Amino acid sequence: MNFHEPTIDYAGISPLIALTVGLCVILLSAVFKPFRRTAPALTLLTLGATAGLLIWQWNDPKSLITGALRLDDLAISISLIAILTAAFCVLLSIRERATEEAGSGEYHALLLGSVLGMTLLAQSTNLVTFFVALETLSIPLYILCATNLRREGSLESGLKYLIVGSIGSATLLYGMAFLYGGTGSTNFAGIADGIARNGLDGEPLILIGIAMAAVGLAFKTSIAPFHQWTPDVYQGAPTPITSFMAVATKAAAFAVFLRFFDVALGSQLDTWQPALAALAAISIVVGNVGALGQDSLKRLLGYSGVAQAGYMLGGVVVASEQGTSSLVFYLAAYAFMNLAAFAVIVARERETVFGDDIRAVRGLAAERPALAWPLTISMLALAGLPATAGFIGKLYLIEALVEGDYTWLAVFIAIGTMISLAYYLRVVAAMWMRPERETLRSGTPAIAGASPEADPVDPEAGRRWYLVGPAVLAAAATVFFGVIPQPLVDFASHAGASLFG
Amino acid sequence: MTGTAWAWLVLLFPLLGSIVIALGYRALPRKAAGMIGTAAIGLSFACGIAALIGLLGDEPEARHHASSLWDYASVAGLDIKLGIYLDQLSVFMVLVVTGVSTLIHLYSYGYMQSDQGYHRFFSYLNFFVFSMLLLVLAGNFVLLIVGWAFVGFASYALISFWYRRETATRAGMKAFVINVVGDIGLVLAAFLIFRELGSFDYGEVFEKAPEVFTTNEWTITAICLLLLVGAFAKSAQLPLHTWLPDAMEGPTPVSSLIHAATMVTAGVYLIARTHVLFALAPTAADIAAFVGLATLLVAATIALVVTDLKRAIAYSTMSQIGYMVVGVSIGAYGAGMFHLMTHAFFKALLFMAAGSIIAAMANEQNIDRMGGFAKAMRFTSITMLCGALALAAFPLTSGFFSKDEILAYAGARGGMYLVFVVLGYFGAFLTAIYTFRLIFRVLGGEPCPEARELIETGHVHHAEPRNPATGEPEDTDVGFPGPEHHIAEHSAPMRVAMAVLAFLALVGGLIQIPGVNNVVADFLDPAFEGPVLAHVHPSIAWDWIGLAIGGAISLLGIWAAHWLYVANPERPRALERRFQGLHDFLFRKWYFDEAIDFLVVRPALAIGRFANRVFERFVVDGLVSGTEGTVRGTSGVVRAVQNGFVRSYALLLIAGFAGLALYFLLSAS
Amino acid sequence: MSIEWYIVLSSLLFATGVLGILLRRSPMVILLCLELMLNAGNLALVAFSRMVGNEQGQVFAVIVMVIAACEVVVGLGLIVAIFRRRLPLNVDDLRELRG
Amino acid sequence: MINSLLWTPLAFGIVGLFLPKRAAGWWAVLGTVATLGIAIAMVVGFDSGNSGLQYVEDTAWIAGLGVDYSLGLDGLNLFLVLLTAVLWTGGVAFAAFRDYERPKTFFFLMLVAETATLGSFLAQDLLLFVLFFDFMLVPFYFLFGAWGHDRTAEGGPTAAGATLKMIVYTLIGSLLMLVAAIATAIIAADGGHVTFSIQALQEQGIGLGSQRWIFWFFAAAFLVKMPAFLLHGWMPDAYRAAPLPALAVFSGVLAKVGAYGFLRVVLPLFPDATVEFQEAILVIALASILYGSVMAFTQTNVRLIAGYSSVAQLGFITAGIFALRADGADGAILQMVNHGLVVAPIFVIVALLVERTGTEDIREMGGMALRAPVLAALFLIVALATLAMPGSANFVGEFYILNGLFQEKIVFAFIAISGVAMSAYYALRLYQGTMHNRGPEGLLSREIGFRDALVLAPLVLCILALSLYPQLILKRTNPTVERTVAGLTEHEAPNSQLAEK
Repeated sequence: MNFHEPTIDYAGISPLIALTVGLCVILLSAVFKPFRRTAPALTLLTLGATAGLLIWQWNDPKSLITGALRLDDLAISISLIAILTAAFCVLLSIRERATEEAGSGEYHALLLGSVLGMTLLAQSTNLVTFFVALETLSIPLYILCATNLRREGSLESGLKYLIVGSIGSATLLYGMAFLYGGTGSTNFAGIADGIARNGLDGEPLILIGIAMAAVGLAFKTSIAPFHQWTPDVYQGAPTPITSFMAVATKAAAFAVFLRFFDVALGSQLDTWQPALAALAAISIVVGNVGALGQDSLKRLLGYSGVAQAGYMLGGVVVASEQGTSSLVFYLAAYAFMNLAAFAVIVARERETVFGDDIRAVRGLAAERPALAWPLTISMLALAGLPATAGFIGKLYLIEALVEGDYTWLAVFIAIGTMISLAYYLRVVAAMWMRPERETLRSGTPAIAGASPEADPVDPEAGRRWYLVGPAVLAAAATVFFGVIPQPLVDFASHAGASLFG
Repeated sequence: MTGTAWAWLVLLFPLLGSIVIALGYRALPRKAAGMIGTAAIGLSFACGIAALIGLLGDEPEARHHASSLWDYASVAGLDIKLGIYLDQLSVFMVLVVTGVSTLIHLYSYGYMQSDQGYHRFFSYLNFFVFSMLLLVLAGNFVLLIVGWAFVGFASYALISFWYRRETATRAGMKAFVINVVGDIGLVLAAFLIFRELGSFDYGEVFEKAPEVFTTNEWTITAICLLLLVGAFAKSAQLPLHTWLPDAMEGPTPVSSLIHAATMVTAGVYLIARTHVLFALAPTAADIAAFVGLATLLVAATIALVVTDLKRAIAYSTMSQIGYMVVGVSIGAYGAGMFHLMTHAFFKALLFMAAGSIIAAMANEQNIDRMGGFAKAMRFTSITMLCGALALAAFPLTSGFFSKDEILAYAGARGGMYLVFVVLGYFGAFLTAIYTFRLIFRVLGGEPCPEARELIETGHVHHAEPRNPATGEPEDTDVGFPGPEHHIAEHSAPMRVAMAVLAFLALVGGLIQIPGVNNVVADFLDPAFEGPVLAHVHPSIAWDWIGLAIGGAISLLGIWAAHWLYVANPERPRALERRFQGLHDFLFRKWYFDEAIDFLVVRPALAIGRFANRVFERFVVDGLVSGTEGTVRGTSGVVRAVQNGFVRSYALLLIAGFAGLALYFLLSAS
Repeated sequence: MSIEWYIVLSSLLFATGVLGILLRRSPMVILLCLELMLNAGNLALVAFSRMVGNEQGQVFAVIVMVIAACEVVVGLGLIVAIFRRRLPLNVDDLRELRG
Repeated sequence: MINSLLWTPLAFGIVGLFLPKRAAGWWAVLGTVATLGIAIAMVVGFDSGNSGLQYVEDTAWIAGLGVDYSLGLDGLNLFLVLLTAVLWTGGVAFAAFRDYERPKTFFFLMLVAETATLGSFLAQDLLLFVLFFDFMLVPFYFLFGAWGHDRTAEGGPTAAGATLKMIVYTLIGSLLMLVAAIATAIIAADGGHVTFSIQALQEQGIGLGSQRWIFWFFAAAFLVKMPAFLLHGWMPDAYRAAPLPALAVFSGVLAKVGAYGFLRVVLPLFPDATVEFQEAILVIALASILYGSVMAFTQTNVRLIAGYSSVAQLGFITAGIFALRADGADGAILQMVNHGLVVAPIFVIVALLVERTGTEDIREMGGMALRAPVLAALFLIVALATLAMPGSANFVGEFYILNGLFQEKIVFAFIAISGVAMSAYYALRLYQGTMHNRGPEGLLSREIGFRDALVLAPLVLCILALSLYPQLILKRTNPTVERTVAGLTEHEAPNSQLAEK
């Protein structure tokens, strides 16, 4: 009898292997006392290695595991964003309460697991891998959210995330089932030509499937009205995890969003395009108005994340190379802006009693310029003001939208941005200006800090390199890519080309 | 040097004077400032003469030259140069202005000695003269407007010279704003001219106009009417005259220079200058003439009753300008300008005298409190009398010849213009009465305390300076004669100035005696070639008949004044009581101020208040707060839905899915 | 028996799961209902795989079971943690985060 | 050279951050003076006959998006650039004589603002223009908000609140403009290579249908910035909040950018729409003139008198531009410079008055001239220029504007000119109310100090010089203006007057 060994492109799956190996090593190291402290270093090492391997694959697209995965520039760029975020998260987690409580090794292992899920998700071109990846991404996050065991909010957020998240994935799964049933294939390409072959346009089965899939993805990217977990979880989770979730999850989910809708369901464009556009508009409005007057910075960023997701969805809606590139660019920019903000929030959480309440950044400009500038820049960037990557990102998106005849959505983005100024600048004002007349609601104590479960205050946190460093770095990047965006544009356009070129 | 070169110098000296005095307000001693100021004007007068000689050098027809320094603003088809236009008319004005100004500067040199704002005063005064000269020499309408506005500003600055006086500053503001209205008239006229003729340049405009316009075409009429708005505002003709009486808040030399001799006659000059256009729009010219007539009568009647010495003279100025306007509007250019000149002499003189008396009264201006200065201040009284006689057109004085010539011209045109003759003479009668009312009240009668003090001690009465209008004590920091006032009796410069003017007022008319000599008219007439309103010239006989009548009327008027104010002094009071209503009507100046206040000022302020209190708050801010409100509202909704119940989140998720699926199915089928 | 029946059954399962989540307050029950929803998916997958005649669906179903197991484990872990913190085991009382 | 002009202020600003506190002010002055020097050099080297761009700088910036870094000077922006340099020198110098908290940041922001403003004048790439146009606001947001005055005592808003209102208000327009700009480029490209170069766009041109809405998006941005009637809601609060040196340059220059935008962008790119909406804009302009004037003479706060007077002035400028005749536009540009030159000194003077009286209420001032004759004299000149006294360059400007309007739309001219009379009233009211009459008891005025005179006198000299020779500007402006307007006259019946000449 003869055995046909499958042809395995080890180079292609090397990033996944690296991550898995690293994950296991760290888990093991956690067992042996002497190695406990090394977890962060090992994590960074793993991430670095993975990034290296990914960049090595840059610009030669290949499909792996009989077409279940596709490692192209889109996948790579998204994975890189996720890895970058994870690296920041590791730095921010140093001396983080949650890390101690969950056990450093487990904490970082879970983090890597989530990253693994993301890299997988970014590559998946098959319903199975898609679903598996999605869960690999989510489940560790459910846990990580709850790692700050002593804090009720943390647990609550974990459970909420778990419940609502599972509903989301169940819905997604059910939709997938329908699509599979309709087209007889779990492969995106297969689905595409299945629809074409059997002339299934407007077939209820397919439509329901699309709807359910859309819901699942919209949930992960926190698009309204599937966004409600976002503010709560962001606020409840340990801040480093929030920063990771806020960026990486979105990035990965959007990657598959692109693949699934623009490739698999490309033929159904007319059906889903207006619907997604509507969703985008809704989240722009909901996110922006929801963020108004929030006193918890994390919650504020949560809502702003909803709005930003709305902007980014535009890139999916137009289903064009331009759209994809703009979306990737925006994700990258979004990563930098958010990380800067979260780094500062972490620092202030640890050095003031206000936790993540806006009062924590009062008069920051005078007290800690090194923190005030990053936060200011990130707020201005999120508000899309010029000379920041945020502006270029919006520009890119709007250009894509107008080219795709979705000018009205572009106008929506503009209007949303106007509303968003009100809360972004409120933060800036708190840092730079005399307090506003409308006194901040002091009724509910800030979740993180002022509650009895308060973490011990570390008055020097605002000077720690592992907090200030990331903040300054991210802010610098935000400005740099706002002034010299060309490199990032090329990076993004590769991704776009790989999907449509 | 050519005439134009001299003309530029004419402009240069006053400007230099003004700047030098202004910059050296700390360095220069008072006397120096005064001298520089006076000298500058004197020099410019000399240059004026030189320009005249230069002009006389060439043929009467060729006596007009344009000259320009640089492009002021000439692009996009608007060709505006910094240019002057020198001809008989402008040189005549130059001479009158600089001549009288020199004397008034001389007078002020003495009169203002003890005023704190001495430098400021002379700087302003020189600037005024510069502006006035710019006005008369301007070579295009734009520069005319510039000069026009500059004199307006100078007048504002000098009216509110004592700027701690509420009344003074308010009067200044009033004068300025009304004059701006005039400027706007001119500007619009200029636009219309440009639209039709494509140029602002005098030469070009006057050349093209006859070809482009047909007589009484609406455009040319409109142009002339707009010009008249400017002219009336500046020359205090109805209904834009209300600023002139208030302008008396300024120091007396100012009243004498700006609000009697020179600036207020700018309107007359303007009409004469643009006679070509008016010739094409006789309707407009007639309107101007009638307004002039109305003004001269109204002003004269008011002058009969006002008790403020300076205001009385001011109203007489209005009425005299009325005569000039009538003159230039019916085509009696020579006569009009001649009256302008003589009036400059005697009216300046009257104000000087008045100033001297007011100083003696320690700033008191009410004639009811005056009297008997004939004995107290002989020199002043004599000169004042000369001025009064000229004003009342006493036979053989300057006013006598100049005024009657206008009326004679009107008579010669006949037809409806006879109205002007009749009413003009009636006006002359009133003039005589009110003039001598002042003379008898102020000079004659029992000496008032101040006068007596002057007679007995030889010292001028001194009191805390008070605002004659409100009676509030003045702030002597910004001026007002200190302990030592200045009156003609004591100050040589003032005497000289007044003496010269008195002489001119008496004999100035002799240069233009019908049938004998005709200097002014002969010199000016070539400037009024081209289209003119009427080619009539009163015969010598008619002239003399007119003069006879005029003389008689003036004598009659003086007699009447004597009968009223000297023979039986109670009569005026009796009359006032008898015709209470009429007297009030006149005393309140025909209620012009009230009318304007009611028609313009109040509405404007009301609108402002409305805009401020209602519109701004509810509409403009409403726009903001409205949008803000809606946004905050939605925010509330969103955050209410975010109620923390995980199960309701699930519900929304499912609902969202249902909606989406429904949409898909519907859109597919 | 045609495919419709399977679909109907699976959708009934799915609906049951949804309703259970919406109506019940105990995290335990909610986890069970989640399982129901996932199994609805599984049933559909298997059924369809029979219909279309390839086994991809069945493979998928198997994998889903694994994942479902993971989810439950995590869920239970969280519940234990909450229990250890002496917090009420009632999702409606976990609403510190809201607004 | 044009690059050095643009970046010098920023460079100085950045360096200034690393200097000792005391040096900051003087360093900033040095920076502005250097900029002024370059600007003057460029004006001297400017070829007045040439209607095209000079000192052109054009390199690709974001190739992927078709955005170029292209700058240039021509008749439209030459003197506005010079104005910017002049006013900033004055404003910064004035500030350098006073001490502000956190001086380094203050002056840094001032210089950033200068670069931004210069950028918006120099930009020849539509998107670059939009970018700078939006970016201008950022430094002013901080300047007004952090160094401004709270008006809570008077029942007004806090500095932070007022500036937030301002920035939201003005960005409404700007963001819509961003969309519009992108739309313009894409529609013009018509599937081809997208470029934002204004000249290229002008050649390509776009259809009337799209011109219509794009026109209004741009108009909105520009009218808010000016501000024009009904869109001026942000002005009163912002003007009362702003620190005076910043306000001087803000009101002196930024308002002009709006008007300039019409000339630079709207007229060339949307000629048909411009001609179509001429009356509409003229109506707005007239409303601004009348409303601004009326408000100006009812206000009692000296800042607001100046503020509303600028509303009226910009009404005139807009009217001049939309006369769509060379003379109108020439006048408009001249008037922009003039107004900048008068309004900045007014705010400087207001600052001096406030220092002396301690109030901003005109009713509580008065009689200053007595002890401060020089200050009074300078103020008098400025006031006369403000009311466009014939003989001042402002008069020439208004004369050209109104003449253009008169020849084009006679009725509008008649209405507009009534604003002149009102301006006479409020300007004199401002002067008299502060300088003349008797101030309240115990109000002691002081002569202007030598150092302040050093700031004020040169500005006044500029006013005088320009009054003697306005041709200086007109001559260099006209060729470009002629060309700009010529672009329009093709689209409408050639004007009889122009034909005649």
